[in-house]
Amino acid sequence: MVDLRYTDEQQAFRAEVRDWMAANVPAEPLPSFDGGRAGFEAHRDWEARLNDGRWGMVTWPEAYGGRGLDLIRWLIFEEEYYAAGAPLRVNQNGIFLLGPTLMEYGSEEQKARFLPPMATGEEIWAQAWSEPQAGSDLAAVRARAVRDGDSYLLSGHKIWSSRAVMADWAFGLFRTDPASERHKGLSLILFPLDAQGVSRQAIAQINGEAGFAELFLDEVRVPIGNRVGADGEGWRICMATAGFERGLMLRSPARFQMTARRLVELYEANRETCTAAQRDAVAEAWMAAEAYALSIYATASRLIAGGSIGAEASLNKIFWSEMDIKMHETALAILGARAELLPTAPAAGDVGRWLDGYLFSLAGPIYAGTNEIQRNIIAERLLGLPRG
Amino acid sequence: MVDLRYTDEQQAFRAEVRDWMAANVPAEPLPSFDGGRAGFEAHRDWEARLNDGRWGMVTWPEAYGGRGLDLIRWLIFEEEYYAAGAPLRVNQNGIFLLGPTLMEYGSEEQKARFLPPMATGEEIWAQAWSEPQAGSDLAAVRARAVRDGDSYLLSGHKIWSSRAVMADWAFGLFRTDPASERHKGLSLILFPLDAQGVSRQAIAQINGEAGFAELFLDEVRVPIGNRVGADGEGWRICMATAGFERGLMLRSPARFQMTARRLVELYEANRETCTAAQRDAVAEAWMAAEAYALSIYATASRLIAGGSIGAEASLNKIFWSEMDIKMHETALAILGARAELLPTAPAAGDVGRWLDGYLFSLAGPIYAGTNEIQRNIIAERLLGLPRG
Amino acid sequence: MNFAFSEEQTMMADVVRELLARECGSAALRGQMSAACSFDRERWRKLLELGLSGVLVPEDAGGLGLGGADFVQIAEACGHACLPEPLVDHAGVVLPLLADCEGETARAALTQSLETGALIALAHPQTPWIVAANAASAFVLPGPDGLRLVRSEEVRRVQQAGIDPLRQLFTVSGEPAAGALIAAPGAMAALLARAAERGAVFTAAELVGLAQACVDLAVAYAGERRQFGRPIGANQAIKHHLASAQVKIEFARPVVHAAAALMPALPEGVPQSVESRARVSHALLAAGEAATLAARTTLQVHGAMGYSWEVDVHLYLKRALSLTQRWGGPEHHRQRIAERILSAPLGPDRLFPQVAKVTGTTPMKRTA
Amino acid sequence: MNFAFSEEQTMMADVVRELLARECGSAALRGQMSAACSFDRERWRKLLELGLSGVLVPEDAGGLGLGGADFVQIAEACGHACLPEPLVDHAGVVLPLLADCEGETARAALTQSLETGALIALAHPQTPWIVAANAASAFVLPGPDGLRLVRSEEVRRVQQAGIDPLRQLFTVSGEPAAGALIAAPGAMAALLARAAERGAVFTAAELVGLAQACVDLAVAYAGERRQFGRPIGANQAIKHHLASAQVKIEFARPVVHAAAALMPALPEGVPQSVESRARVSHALLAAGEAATLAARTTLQVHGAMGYSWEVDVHLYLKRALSLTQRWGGPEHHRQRIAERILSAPLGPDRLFPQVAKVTGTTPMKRTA
Repeated sequence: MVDLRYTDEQQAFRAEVRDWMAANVPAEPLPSFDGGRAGFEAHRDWEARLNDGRWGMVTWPEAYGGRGLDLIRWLIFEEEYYAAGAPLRVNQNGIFLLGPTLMEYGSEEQKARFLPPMATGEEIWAQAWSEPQAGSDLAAVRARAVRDGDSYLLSGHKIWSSRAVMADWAFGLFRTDPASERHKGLSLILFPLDAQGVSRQAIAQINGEAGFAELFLDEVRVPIGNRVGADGEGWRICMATAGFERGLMLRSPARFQMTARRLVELYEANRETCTAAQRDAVAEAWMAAEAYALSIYATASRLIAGGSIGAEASLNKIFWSEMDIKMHETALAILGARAELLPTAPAAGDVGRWLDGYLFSLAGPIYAGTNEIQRNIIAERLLGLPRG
Repeated sequence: MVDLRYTDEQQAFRAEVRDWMAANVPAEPLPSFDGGRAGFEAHRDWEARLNDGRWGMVTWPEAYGGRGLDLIRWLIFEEEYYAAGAPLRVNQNGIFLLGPTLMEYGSEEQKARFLPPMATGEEIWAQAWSEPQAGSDLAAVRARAVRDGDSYLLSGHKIWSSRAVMADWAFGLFRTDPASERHKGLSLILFPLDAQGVSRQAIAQINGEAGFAELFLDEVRVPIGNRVGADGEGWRICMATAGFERGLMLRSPARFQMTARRLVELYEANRETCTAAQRDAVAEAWMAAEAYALSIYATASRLIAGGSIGAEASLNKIFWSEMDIKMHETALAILGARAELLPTAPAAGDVGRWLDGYLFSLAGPIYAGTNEIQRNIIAERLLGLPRG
Repeated sequence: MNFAFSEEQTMMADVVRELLARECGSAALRGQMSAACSFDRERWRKLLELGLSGVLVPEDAGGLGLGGADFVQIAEACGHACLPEPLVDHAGVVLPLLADCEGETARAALTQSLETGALIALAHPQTPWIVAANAASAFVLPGPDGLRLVRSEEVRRVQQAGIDPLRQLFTVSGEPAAGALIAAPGAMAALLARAAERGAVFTAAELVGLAQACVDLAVAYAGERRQFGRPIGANQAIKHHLASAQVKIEFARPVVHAAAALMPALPEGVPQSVESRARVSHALLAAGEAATLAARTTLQVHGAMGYSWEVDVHLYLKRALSLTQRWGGPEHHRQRIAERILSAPLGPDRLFPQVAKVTGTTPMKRTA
Repeated sequence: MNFAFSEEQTMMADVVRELLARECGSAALRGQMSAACSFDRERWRKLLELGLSGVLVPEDAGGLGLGGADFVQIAEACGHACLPEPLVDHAGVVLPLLADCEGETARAALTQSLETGALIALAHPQTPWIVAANAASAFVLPGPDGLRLVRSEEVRRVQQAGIDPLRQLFTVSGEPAAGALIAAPGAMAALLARAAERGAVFTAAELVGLAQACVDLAVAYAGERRQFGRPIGANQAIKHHLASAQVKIEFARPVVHAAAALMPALPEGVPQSVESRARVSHALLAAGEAATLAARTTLQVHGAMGYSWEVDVHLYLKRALSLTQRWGGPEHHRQRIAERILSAPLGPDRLFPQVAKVTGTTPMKRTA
């Protein structure tokens, strides 16, 4: 039964989050975690502080440092988190992607070994999906894990591994059956990034920061206990993980609602030079952020009622990635000639981080499966159109 | 050498056209030629009148009633034609498509037999390309022409034949080699629509008018002299004709420039209720019409200098069809609640024919090869991307 | 906080959907169209037998006393079926307005309509063309001395030929003193304003249903129609067009549902805050865009077939064109959005308007 | 009426294109980028050796005395190559402005620059960030007492860090009495207005060249990169994105060419009618949209590769971002279009502004 009022308990929870954030969020924004070691470690410290307050991931079970809360509380948490201007999550590959995957597919040993240091930020995670010849076509993975006694020897070449320049651990797909093809014979395996045989090469992004790395693996030895799920089950697990990534977790609506709010403030600050068309664009941005939030609330309610999320995650990914770009384009249009200035330019004034945000937004339609791939998924799996 | 000034001779030509149109264009718009016999015949009479003034097709050779003028003069003619509010051309399938095709590929006998009555409007032409299973995939044509002595016997089922409800003749693709497949073994054949064995079934369009017909051909006997070009050469000729259709001829820029002008007038008449966004949309419409005109002038100059038009025609088709829809959408948005009224509604006021024009514009991205097909052509033939 | 429909809510809509599938299919619509009749009394009777006209009427006025969240999926179903009859206006706007009026006249007309199924229509300034006014037994007409209820014999109806071949439109007027006064000028403004909120929300729902119907039509056609030796739906271009239309729909629907949830059973409860009004406007804008894109996409996917009268595509296209300009039209609603974002607090905790009343230990920096 | 370039016009641009292909390839740009130097004197010298700086300077001032139609394809070539040096500003705007000034000082500076290749830069109010001001030998600075020519030793340059890694931006100011006066306040306004027209047109040409370079990059990549066992360019989604970008380019280019043809050799000939100004604005708007779409499309086609620093895609993306806001930015030019359509005659015979003067036996109904 639709009832769009928060309960008293939910309101109290919101107040609790708000109080904690007010007391704990750093007054100055942290330096970027992809910009260098100092920023990376400052974000690790923030993860630890969040964990101390048991705010690391409110949906995680209490046993692993969470609070076992439902998705509505998670949304409320995120709203207060972003409204307070709290830092981005350096361990997002861990807490939002691998964490839920381990809880669903991992052994008890794996959960006990990996979840607590993930929660505290002691171990920061990178993902290692793509390879030079396996981007959109992820099933073309060639990196292999060769069984050697109780170990796997991992070899291959991974690319576009986010956070891998400074992270501690990575998870990735490896071919455990050398005779296999495409999505068969793949397994999900965890490996430490400081292991013998791993070399990392930073990849500078278009904003100049090394948000990605290439990983060259040469007979990296890991225990077979580092394989998540059964031998050959990697593809299925990976698809479920990608669902988390495209779906709810990685892009909570509050972040966009805050962007929309900043955009309105930018419009108001520049009202005299703004056109009616820009006002309309700002209104569109606000509507898009609201629509995204309402949609996620509806999905969360459905999931709480026992529903599941599948190809719908692709709808979300297309929507937020296109919205994010449009919001930033609108901001740059309002900034006019100042749009191209970096915040450090003396004439930059209040340009803020819009330019940076714009460049960041351009990755949206690309990563976690390009929007072209997402449209294929929607057409084939959700609408039932014939495969090409 | 770029020189965007008309010569004195070109200016004098413009004045001549303008004078003639002022003296001859009917004061009241003719009824639609797809709306019934009266409108059709009124348009036929207009074709005759044009021909009397030698304005039927100024680029045609003088021998066939034309003036042998170049494409710049053709553009000037079209500008004055549409500026004067002259009627649409009921014989467009003939004069713009088949006419040029006959001049390039037809025999002397065919030119002498078919061009003069085409020029006078005595014979109005329909096209008969598509079949129920051969729309975008035109090479899937099944209608056949079986050789019988000096005749062909035409049989098959054609659809979406524009003007065919009331026209006199039609041209279409037929399989002359029964063993052939796809685009091989096809020939372009002309046939009278009142011949024994032809039955026509009007197809109502979404505007209620019967602009199309289905044609059922049952052993329709035509002399083999009605085949244009060599046996099996139909596909190549048809592609050239389609180039005319998508390219310059069927959609001269003046028509859109007049639509843009009417749109500005509509905006001015409704200025008090119009928003700044609508003003921008009107400005976009005007720019699009200007861009289209400039592009056609550039193409015409290139053709005069000995160039040719190939896949570029597909660029034109996408541009004008999308522009045409946007212009009409803008008009409907300005009309607001009145947008849905037919001109006959007592409350319609000055809605004019915008609604009708909107419905008509929606056919643009579909006919003469859908815009999806055009994008394939641009990508593969112009840009050189690999075939799918 | 629960943004999922209950089984009862969905079941009620399912019953309507099934009835419409039986009674309002393509053949029925085409029969009706050739008879130039936009009101099928038999279908109307069957729909009202489900109790639909009273869904939003309070229990003490003889209705079911339910809210917008109970009606919104029904309105979607009407849009999906391209229903000619103005059920959404009648049950979603006019009867709630009558319930909202004080005095015996309005109540008596309401009771009679609930009992007999008599169609009552409203001449709202924001929606000048009245659907099927030739089938209405009475009209609610605004006038200088207030809102009047006028019997059909006492009005002038002028048909206004429109593009939607399934719906006949009219303007309706009456003598200044015709019929009976049901609201004084002061009350009238509020009544009409509330009617406009309801009208906008449920029209948005019709548009979302219509949009989904367009995608459904196109998916079915693209799976069947073959060109170049395979179904046209196997082409990425077709897939991506339809996926884009579906994205528009998916991010319009929850907005419509949230806006509908703002419309409670008690008529006086229809909220008038700038935030609530913006949600309603957002719903109508988003639904209108989704319907327009979906209708255009299904036409393109159908190709020449879609451009012909014999395929249903144009019925949806024309209905979308008609509905998007109702209740003030897009520019009016964009204006309301602008008012909201430039005057009321913004941020994630303002998604549901009642939040701010309860929380707020550290107030947001921005103040209204 | 001839809207085709002559062989000479195209040949001159071809020579520039070939030189840039040799001297301004990816490796050269990357070398320059890592040296944080946006002005390669050697490349500049080679470009000017072709005589480029004098193309638009009248013959009696030592130039070639050619017009915008002769320079426009050169500017396109600069955009296509992502040329860091501000050749288009220097030869397209600043030297013609100097030629346009009366008096000895301006003429001397012009002559010297034509001879030595010395870069002169203009601080135009519509383009606040000056490219490579650290390499300029003199500046044209507007001030309260008119336009002054100021030697580089006499100005304050403040670097303004910008997004384009190939171009260093500066603001430049001087003491009120620094340098020499080259135009009085009255003449200055007209000079700056003409400079803005030239700047907008040739920036539009750069943007069109840049847009085409983006499509070219994407086509090459999409033909090579394989996924799912075939080149990604075989996918309809990729094809249609690129086809759409090419359509934008094709209907921007002739507008830019027509606007360039309005810029004659004689400086005082730069037209200032509302119709000519609209053509210039149209050129900048259309080219900016084409460049933005093409840059975004090539990024998407390249996927993660395009998002990395090591591939050239981002250089074009950032240059497009920088260029589109120059010379007043899109909103300013949209305003000029609105002025034109609401004040001057419309219709097919107004495509080329001079037409109306000559024809008109039966005047168009509409009057300005």
